[in-house]
Amino acid sequence: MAEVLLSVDNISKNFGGLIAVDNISFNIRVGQIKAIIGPNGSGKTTLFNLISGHYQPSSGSIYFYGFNITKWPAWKSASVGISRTFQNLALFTNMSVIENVLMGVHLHTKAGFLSSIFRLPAFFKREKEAREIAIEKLSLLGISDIAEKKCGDLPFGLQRLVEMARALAAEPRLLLLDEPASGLDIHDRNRLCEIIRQIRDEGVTILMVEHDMNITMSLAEEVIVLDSGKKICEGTPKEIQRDPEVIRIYLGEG
Amino acid sequence: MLSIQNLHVSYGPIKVLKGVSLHIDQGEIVALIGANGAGKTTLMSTISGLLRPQSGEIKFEGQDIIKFPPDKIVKLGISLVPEGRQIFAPLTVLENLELGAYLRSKDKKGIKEDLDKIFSIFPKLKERKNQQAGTLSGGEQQMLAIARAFMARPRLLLLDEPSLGLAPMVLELIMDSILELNKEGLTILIVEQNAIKALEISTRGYVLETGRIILQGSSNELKEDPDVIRAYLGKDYEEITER
Amino acid sequence: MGGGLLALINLRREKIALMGQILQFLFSGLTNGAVYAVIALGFTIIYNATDVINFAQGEFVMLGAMVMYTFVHFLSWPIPVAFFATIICVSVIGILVEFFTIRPAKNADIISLIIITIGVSIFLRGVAMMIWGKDPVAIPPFTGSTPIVFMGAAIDPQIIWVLVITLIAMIFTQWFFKYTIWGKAMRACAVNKKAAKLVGIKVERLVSLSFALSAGISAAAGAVIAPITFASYDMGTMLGLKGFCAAVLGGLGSGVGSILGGFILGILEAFGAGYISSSYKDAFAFLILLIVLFLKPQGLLGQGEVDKL
Amino acid sequence: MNIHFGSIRYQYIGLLFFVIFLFLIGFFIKNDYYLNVFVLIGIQAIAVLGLSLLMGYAGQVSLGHAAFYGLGAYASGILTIHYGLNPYLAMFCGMAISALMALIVGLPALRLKGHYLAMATLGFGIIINICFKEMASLTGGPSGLVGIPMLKFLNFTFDTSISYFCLVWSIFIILMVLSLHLVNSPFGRAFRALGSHEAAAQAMGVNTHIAKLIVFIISAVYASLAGSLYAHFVTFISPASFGFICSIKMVTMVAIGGMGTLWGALLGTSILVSLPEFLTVFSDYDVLVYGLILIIVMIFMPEGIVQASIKIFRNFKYKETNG
Repeated sequence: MAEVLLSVDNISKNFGGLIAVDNISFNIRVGQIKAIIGPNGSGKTTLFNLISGHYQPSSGSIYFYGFNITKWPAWKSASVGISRTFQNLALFTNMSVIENVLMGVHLHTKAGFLSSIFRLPAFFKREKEAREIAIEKLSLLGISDIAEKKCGDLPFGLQRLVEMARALAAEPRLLLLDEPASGLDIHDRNRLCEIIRQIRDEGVTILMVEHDMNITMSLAEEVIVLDSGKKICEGTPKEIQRDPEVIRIYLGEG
Repeated sequence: MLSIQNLHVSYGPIKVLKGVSLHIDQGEIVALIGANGAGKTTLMSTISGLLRPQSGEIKFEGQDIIKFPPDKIVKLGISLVPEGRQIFAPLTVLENLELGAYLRSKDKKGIKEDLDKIFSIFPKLKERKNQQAGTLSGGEQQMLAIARAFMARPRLLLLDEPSLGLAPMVLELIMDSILELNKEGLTILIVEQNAIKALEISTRGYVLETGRIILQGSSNELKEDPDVIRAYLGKDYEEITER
Repeated sequence: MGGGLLALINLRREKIALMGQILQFLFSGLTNGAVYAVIALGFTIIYNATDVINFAQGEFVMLGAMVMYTFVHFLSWPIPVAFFATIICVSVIGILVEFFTIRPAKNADIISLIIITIGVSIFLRGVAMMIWGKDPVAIPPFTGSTPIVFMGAAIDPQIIWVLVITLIAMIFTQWFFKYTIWGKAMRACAVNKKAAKLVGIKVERLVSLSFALSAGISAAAGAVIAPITFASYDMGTMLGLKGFCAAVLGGLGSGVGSILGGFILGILEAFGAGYISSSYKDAFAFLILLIVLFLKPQGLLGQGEVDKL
Repeated sequence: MNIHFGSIRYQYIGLLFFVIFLFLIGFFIKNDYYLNVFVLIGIQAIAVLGLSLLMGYAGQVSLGHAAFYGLGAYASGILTIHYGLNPYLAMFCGMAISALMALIVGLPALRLKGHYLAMATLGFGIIINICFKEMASLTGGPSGLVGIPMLKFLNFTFDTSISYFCLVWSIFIILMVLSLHLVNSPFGRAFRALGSHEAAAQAMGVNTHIAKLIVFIISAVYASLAGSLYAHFVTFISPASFGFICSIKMVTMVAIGGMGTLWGALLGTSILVSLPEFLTVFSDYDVLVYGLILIIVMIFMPEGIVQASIKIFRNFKYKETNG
């Protein structure tokens, strides 16, 4: 069995009095695609925000490659290879597509401040490299033709892909996808599945939240089911489809 | 009662609805199902006057309401229970209900009657009428949202995702109360991701996908439709994964 | 033995003097604090209805003082009549300001809106300078100027008026927001504009009303403080900033918070000026604010918000 | 790739035209009064350039930037008058002090958001201004500091309007080039990203707190430099020039010109500094008209004059090609 990449240990998060995530534990192994499902408001996105460091858990710990990253801010988690997309899209709308993706490359371009403002040769070299990486990621998603468009002007589906390219440009080891298929039509959804598989094959571990059962069940090797902040089941898609609790709460009977 | 013809709505450059047509008759419960991002909430917001469509027409009892502001639409008798409930959390339950009747706040007697009616349908709200609405449980907040819309004395009630974040037991309760309101003569359009529940209580249904109605029919027909089953009812995954 | 008694009497005198001094500072702090509190309340009302920080709030206070001066001095109206007429006048100005500057800028972002209100404040100050000139004017106190001696402190009767009118303004706003449908609707708007529209509230009309209310109570503050401080076209700037300071100190958006913020600010400022240094009086107010914000970024009673992702 | 480097090439071309424009002004305007207005525009534009980086790019409001402007001016004034320091050294001390002050204030303040940040910076600005007024033994109190020496280079004194004009605008051009480079670099992208969506910027590995702090310090240093230049130009400074109103004016210059474009900072400054000169025809009504102009510009061009003109130009072109 592959090495454990991320280990979530008994984390909880409450906002005021509301418990959004309640004592959840699970592991993700290297190279896996894992999905989290559950009704709206069951704490999926909060869980994502805890892992990516945008929220700090009220209790519990998170380990990445065995390192305790529980208290790390988001930028630090990003710097060790945890990259993410956002449910409601969080593109830099005033920037062009390529600039957005370049922000993803940001982590790996050790740009010097002085070489940047004085435009030393090192700056041009780094910019060129960064652009090559960015273009490569855009091509991977088949959207290199819109590189110079302004992000805010793109249709929703394309914005999703740009956001994914941006996350990929950070060369993540763990990619968190928050509802990657929402807003995409059937055609785009099929492509999305291919892309996600391709990313996994390149060695990126993926944790995703997805409502489209079709996608979830066909992509994920393991599924976690949440309800009101609690983990109610974890297993292969087949296992969870047979789980009586899951059927009762989520899938519905009959 | 309500008829929508060829409705187009965009957010900036992004087209969300691309020619939606549907109609609702007096006394019906109509379900609108579809995945996240299909445009269901946009449709609801457009009917209730929060959004302006690019083109198309919306007629309520023969009257063109497309240019009406939200308050006028409420006055005509269409009330929306928005997605995510959107109750006034720091206000008390009673204040929320009073604001539901904002447009007829002079009609003290009528409000009193409606409050009694609401409290008989949702006794929980009576118990908590002086509590801050934000302290209610998810299910109670959903009841409050429905009750608040009811206080405007609508004839057409639009429900956007009433199942959102509710436990199954509570959902059952909410659905029962929706049926009860329908029996009192209220016409209802319900938008749901939880297609099973929506098709269970409704008479007819539409399937919305990426801004277009791709399917319509009686709820019973839709429940049997293979595409609907595959995409929305969450059954027979095994078949799909093994294919 | 006689010497001992004398020492005792002296000690007592000193004590009374000290008591008197403390009371003097306290009253001066309460007076300023009351005015800050009312201005902060004005800020809060508009902020809740529109998310705009109205930098022209201080000018409403100034207009209150100046219009009052006009009614009392030029038209010789009796003080109660002049006082209410002032409130109505400035409320109408508030509505006009909203109608001509805030409403047309519907799609502007917060910075643009702030600059618009700054423009309004410059404009109103300019108008006031044209009408009333640059020199400070005096308004007679409401009920004579014989100081009331209270436990060794001499209190200007106008101070009592300031406190009474502040109290009335607070009770009025509390009543308005708690018990009238308009007030409830305004609170609903502050919580969730979309839901407010959905129950049929005409949000624009309520925004107008919020400007009227806010301008009205600020004008009351201006009219009642003017006999103590004199009135001039530029008196609004510092008062407005202090009011803003109090509103943020208490936690933006919280009515009770702004009243609390106002009084805390006024009293600490008075004691700071009295015991440390009067020339740094204005600096104290802002220093207190910085310390509070750095320790509690949402103000004293403000609600912490979670970033939605 | 061409387009990207091309876009900064356009900026260089713009800059070139601007330099030519400055040469023309230097050559043809012989009236010292008008030249002085241009000098003041240049000085103010340096400060506003920094604020534009902070507000227009990183999205952080500062309503207390006059404090840094004043710190520069007073550092220059006090160190040269009371301690006989070399003006250039004094200027650098001023920038160092401002940077340090920005660090101390920014560290807690930049954790605040929106109106709270605005209020904290506003408070800071007012406190510093009161210090200028009250620390009379150093600053000369409300009546100010007189007799600040003019700048000298070897044996040449910058005592004529035209010489100071050249000095100030050369500094501006250098800073403009550096700033353009900055905003078109990974750092500039990071600033813009954080201004656009803070959480997403963090997810891209940007330490947003440090990034905000860096821009805040840069903008403080710009303002301080401008303040020093101002002090050595007018040779007399008083607290009134560095008060709340001055901070507000700087913010207004950024917004009127247009957020998110450095040219906007230049344009906004030019308009608002020269406006009072044009408004003298209104004599006593000038303040009033000034207020009205602010309101009208912000209502009709909330995105600033630069963006609005681009939009109008595009529409015009569009009509031309279609009609």
